[in-house]
Amino acid sequence: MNANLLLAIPMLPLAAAIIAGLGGRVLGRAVSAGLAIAAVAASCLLSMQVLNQLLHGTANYNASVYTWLLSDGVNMQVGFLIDRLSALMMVVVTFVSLCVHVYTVGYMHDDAGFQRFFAYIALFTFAMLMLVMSNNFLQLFFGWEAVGVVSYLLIGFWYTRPSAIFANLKAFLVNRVGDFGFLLGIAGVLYYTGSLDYQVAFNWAPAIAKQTLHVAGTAAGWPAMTVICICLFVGAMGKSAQVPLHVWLPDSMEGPTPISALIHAATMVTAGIFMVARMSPLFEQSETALSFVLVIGATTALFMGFLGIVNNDIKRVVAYSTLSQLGYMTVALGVSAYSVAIFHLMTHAFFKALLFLAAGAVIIAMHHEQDMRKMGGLRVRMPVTYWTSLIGALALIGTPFFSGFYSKDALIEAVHASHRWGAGYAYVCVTAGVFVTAFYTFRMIFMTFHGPSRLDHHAEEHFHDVGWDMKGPLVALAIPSLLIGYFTIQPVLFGGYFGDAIRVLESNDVVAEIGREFHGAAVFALHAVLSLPLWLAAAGVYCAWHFVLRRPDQATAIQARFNWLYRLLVNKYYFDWFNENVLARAARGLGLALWRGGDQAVIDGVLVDGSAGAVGWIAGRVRRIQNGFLYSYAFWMIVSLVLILGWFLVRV
Amino acid sequence: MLVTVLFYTFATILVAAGVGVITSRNPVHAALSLVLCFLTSAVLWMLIEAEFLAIVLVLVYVGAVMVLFLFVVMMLDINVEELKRGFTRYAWLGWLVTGIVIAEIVGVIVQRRLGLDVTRGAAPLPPGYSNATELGTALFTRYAYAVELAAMLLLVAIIAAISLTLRRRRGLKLQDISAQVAVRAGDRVRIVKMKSEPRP
Amino acid sequence: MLHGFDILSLLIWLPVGGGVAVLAIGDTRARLARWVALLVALATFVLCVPLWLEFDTTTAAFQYLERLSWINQLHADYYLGVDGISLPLIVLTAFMTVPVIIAGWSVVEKRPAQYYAAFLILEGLMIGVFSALDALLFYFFWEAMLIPMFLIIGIWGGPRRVYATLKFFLYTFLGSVLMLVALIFLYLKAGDYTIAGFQSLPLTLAEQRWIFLAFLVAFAVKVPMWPVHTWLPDAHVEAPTGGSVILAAIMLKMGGYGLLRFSLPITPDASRELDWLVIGLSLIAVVYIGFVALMQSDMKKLIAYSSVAHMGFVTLGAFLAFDIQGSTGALRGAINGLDGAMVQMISHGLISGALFLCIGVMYDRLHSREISAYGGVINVMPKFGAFMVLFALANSGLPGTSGFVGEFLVILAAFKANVWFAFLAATTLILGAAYTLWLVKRVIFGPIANDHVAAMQDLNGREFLVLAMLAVAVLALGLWPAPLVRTMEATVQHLLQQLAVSKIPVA
Amino acid sequence: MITLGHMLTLSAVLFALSVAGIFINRRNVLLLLMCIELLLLSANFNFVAFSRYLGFVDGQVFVFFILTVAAAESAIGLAILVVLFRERRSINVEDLNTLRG
Repeated sequence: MNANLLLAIPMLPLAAAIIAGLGGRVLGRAVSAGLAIAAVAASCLLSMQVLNQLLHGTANYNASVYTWLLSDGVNMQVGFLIDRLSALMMVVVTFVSLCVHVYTVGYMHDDAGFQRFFAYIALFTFAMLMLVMSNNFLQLFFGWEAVGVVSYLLIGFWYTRPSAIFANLKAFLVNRVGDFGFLLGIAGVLYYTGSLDYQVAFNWAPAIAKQTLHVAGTAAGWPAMTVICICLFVGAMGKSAQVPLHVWLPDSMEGPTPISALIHAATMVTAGIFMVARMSPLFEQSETALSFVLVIGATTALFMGFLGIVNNDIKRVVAYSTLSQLGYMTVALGVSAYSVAIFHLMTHAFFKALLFLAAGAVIIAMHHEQDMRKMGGLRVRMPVTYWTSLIGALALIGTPFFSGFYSKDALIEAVHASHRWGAGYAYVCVTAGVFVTAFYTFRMIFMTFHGPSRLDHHAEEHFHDVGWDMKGPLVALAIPSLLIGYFTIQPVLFGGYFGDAIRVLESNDVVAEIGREFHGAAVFALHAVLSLPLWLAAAGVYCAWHFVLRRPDQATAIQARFNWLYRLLVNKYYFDWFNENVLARAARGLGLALWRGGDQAVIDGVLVDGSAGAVGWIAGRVRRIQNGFLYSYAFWMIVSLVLILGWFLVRV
Repeated sequence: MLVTVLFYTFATILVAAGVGVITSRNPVHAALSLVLCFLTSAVLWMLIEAEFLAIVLVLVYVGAVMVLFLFVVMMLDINVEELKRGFTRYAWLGWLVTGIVIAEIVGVIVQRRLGLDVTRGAAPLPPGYSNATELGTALFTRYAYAVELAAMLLLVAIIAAISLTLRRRRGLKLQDISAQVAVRAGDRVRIVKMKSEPRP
Repeated sequence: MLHGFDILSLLIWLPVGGGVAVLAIGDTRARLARWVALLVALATFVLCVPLWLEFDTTTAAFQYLERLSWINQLHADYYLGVDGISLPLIVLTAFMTVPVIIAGWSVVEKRPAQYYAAFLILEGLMIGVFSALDALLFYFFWEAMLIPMFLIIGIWGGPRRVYATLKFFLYTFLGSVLMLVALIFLYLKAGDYTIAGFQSLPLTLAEQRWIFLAFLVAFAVKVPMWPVHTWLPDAHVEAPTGGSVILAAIMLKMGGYGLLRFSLPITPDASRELDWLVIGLSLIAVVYIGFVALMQSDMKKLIAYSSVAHMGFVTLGAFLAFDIQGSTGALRGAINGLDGAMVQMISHGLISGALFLCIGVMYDRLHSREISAYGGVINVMPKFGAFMVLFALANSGLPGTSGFVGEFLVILAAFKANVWFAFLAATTLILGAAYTLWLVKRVIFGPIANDHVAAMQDLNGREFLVLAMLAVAVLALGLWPAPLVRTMEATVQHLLQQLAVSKIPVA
Repeated sequence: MITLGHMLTLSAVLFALSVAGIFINRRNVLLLLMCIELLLLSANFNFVAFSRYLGFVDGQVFVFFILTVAAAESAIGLAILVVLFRERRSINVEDLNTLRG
């Protein structure tokens, strides 16, 4: 593997971003767009070539580009570790990014900040690649934060919209809460291994597992590896939007749809999953950390799914579906089935990006209308979009032979096979989740594409189906959503594809267990026909059909009867309310109190101006003694004489 | 034995005069009781054989300073009634503090054996000792310089007193000798050359 | 000595002389005064280039030494020298003065010549502080430096400038008087005023404790550390743009430099015993001030408070050595902390200087520092908006910018010392991002707030040059900090050796 | 025979009296000057007593100087008094408090 070529992969998008960003106005729209697409296409091809080389036996590549900083023997550098895991991620990232780039030409056609947008998504691709390809924690953290910043810039792309700039600040801060934990994790790794490099950390992993971290507060120290892993996972929770830190993802829909597809479905949100998979040697050493991951993942998977049911904004439904699917991947990580998580990540990237782009096409067609209640009957008007989003939906709910099925069913099998603490709870969540996913997915499909056309007057006249520059990527994404699962399940999951990139302890190796009963993709699909998840999925579709098309009135009836549940779901379990009213207000209150009370009242009032005032006051008092009368001076002289003599008498 | 009796009588007269100075209404009475103080203290000094100083005290103080006081009292027509307003409201505090001061000083003297035996009498003087000669030699040998300074001080005091109180009544024509001496012919006589006037 | 001439004396007295020259030129010929001032500032910076290149990074000894007898009776010499800690700060001083002069170009109408003269003299005195190796000379420059800044805030400041400048002057002066007492005590024990002599002077623990506290008060006021920081927001709000930049960029570093040059080496045992005090105050500064900064309505105050929080990292990084020795058994781990502290000083200088320049740009157009007066500035000033967002992200510690390097190293070191230190220090990630980006959201993003904002023009050539210069510096230091850290390596090692050895005289 | 104790006690009494005279008298400045004279007299007493009992004549020399000072002081005091009287037509202590803090 040629070092320069590898360096070119991230550098090309970066160069395109800089050129388009700075010289955008000069170069004009076509040139800067073309430049960005060419750059991303080139790096996509290079990534595929790298993957190909890896598949044909060339050794992994692990070398440093340059030394960032040398302090106390810790050699912090920028370097690349290319193995099957990062190669796979590179291909997924660049391919989806390419589709989004092409799609954006159509989507942002009449937007003033056209070049700026291309600069941002190219910059994002660069940041994501740096994150994926890094061989040490420093560059991982660099990519991690850079991705957060670009998502901040992109969510707030239409910066004149107050809701957008609120959403991007919220996204960045929640990500920063995650990064707070992540940084502590990295500091922990440095503390124990003395270096930030992956290989050193992985080799030291068993040694660290034995040590305990003596935390000042508590007498009994916490197991070191658990602390590090949970800290790292907190970073993943922030980036991959797991339960407490998920609040920013639905709001990030304020950004243009292409970025929702690229960032908030396929690439950035999966960074957390990739990181945990990459850190598998560390996570394997700590049972408690994995159980923590498992429980968080399961909770996210199920409860975020519920929210998808009650939401009427097409993009937000897909966003909740992403949250739920991320929960699934985290569950896979939790049961040490890292390869299944990555496999699901890959398949999910394709069909979720497809669903987002399809939603984007619908929104453009309906002239920026996102409310599903004002849609309906688009099946006839937008056939290509309909069929591609149908494929995406079927893949999402896990119908056999579709890519989603292979990864999701393998995942469910893995959870079933695992007997880690919390695996039971996870299994329940995951299976129930299948029904919920099917229900909201097809509720969306039916509301937008089937049934009577509820388009309002304005949307009716402006309705125009989108051009092929947007439909092309849809088709391009539909193909892998359909086929990739079938062809890649055997090598990726059970063919030892990941090799040393992911290390799993034999006792936890759930994937090997389910691998024993696996006899080929087709048999796996047929075998699943009579398995529980499939029936749940079918039931979900039937319910969606029933409540949306056949008896919508019943839906409103149920909603009325279970109103408290409905309100709970609409308010997203009051997470948002809690963050804004409790946390944010407490922070502002504390700030005000500390500022008014602390700085101004105490330090300034008492110590600084106070002491100045006191001097003035004392001077006033003393002045009164000097009243000009001779006798009073004499009096004071005598009194002092008496005192001195008295003191002299006493002192002996 | 006689000496002790004399000491006590004059001491009591002295203290009484002192109190008199403070409490007397009329400034003249105050001045006169002060004179009495000086006289009695002169006598006391005589008792402990500091006779030259006693005489000087009487001559200088009583002679000059008290006369000056009386002179000033007479000159300024101080309305006596206004002065008789009596003591301030805090008179009691004043006496109290005086009492404390006396007690403390006496305490110091009595209690504090400062390495000085206060109870023994003075050493007898050698025969032919003359306080005056002793004082004279000391003054004009060891303290000559100090005496000159004292003289200068007095000179300054005189000039100051005069310049402070000298008033020149307006319209008083005084003879300025130096100006008169410094006159030149030119100041007084002006020679003017004129042509004789033509005969009408 | 460098190529035969005293470069350090030149670096000190060239700006001071230039300042006097500009003063002589006077306000009538303002144009000439401006160009001469810029020339002198550029010359000083150019002189720093050979200073940096010729610097030998392998030894910890002082370089470019100069020694002349100054006051013989007091054994005080005009003794200059530079090492790994002071060199970057000198270069930063020279580097920051150039944009300040350019920024004040057409903005300052009132007595421009004296404005530039004050800055040049200030620059010379500050370089003097960093290069003085004689304690009395250090103290001379330390006090002299206050005067120009006092004038700058006092004359060209805002409405409440007299209160602010008096508070600034008295606060710093009170602190440094205690330092003088300590210096004299040390002089009496050591016989002369050389700092190296003080550093090797054996002192009992009681003496060290008193000296440490005296130094701490003087430097805590300058850093500023938590309880004595209230002068900074007032000084910044009232100071003119240039004054704010220099105050934030260089003068706050005096405190940090003093801690590294005086407190740690001269009183190692007292530092070991009282390090919990400094660490506690620094952590309070980071968290407490983080929240306070959140609530500011005046932009300059907000950045001033953010400076206090960032400088909290410097003092934290400097004093982790003993705790790290406690937990890892070796002082070596503290190198991260010290490197982090030094880089944080340099990067904070660049970033907060740039932020104040940005606020100055906006103030020149709208004459208001209130956040509520602005909104949607990026719509009318896209180029400026881009710079402001970059510097705001740098201020909240974005990797790839210099803001991240210092905080990253200090947090790594803090974790070695004690997990809770790292935990509290890392909250700056959230708080820093919160208040900075909330400021950016209210000022830069959003719809155009009012027609005043609509009337704002974008950056002119001069302002663009200044901000571009600082942006390049911030990104360069962020992407490749290795050269800066390499210059400090030897000196930091030497400092740690000094800390390892106890100076208590064995009776 | 007269011991040093007697003399010192006497001078102490005189001292206390004069000082009391100074601050309890509200009437006129003249009395003030007289009290100062009394004060100096008590000081002289001490000098003479100590000089006599310790046998050094220097004490008495010093009394000389005190006398000169006292004379000069009272002369100027009275001169000021006269000028003051011309100005204020009264020498009542209550009125003389213009030099106030």
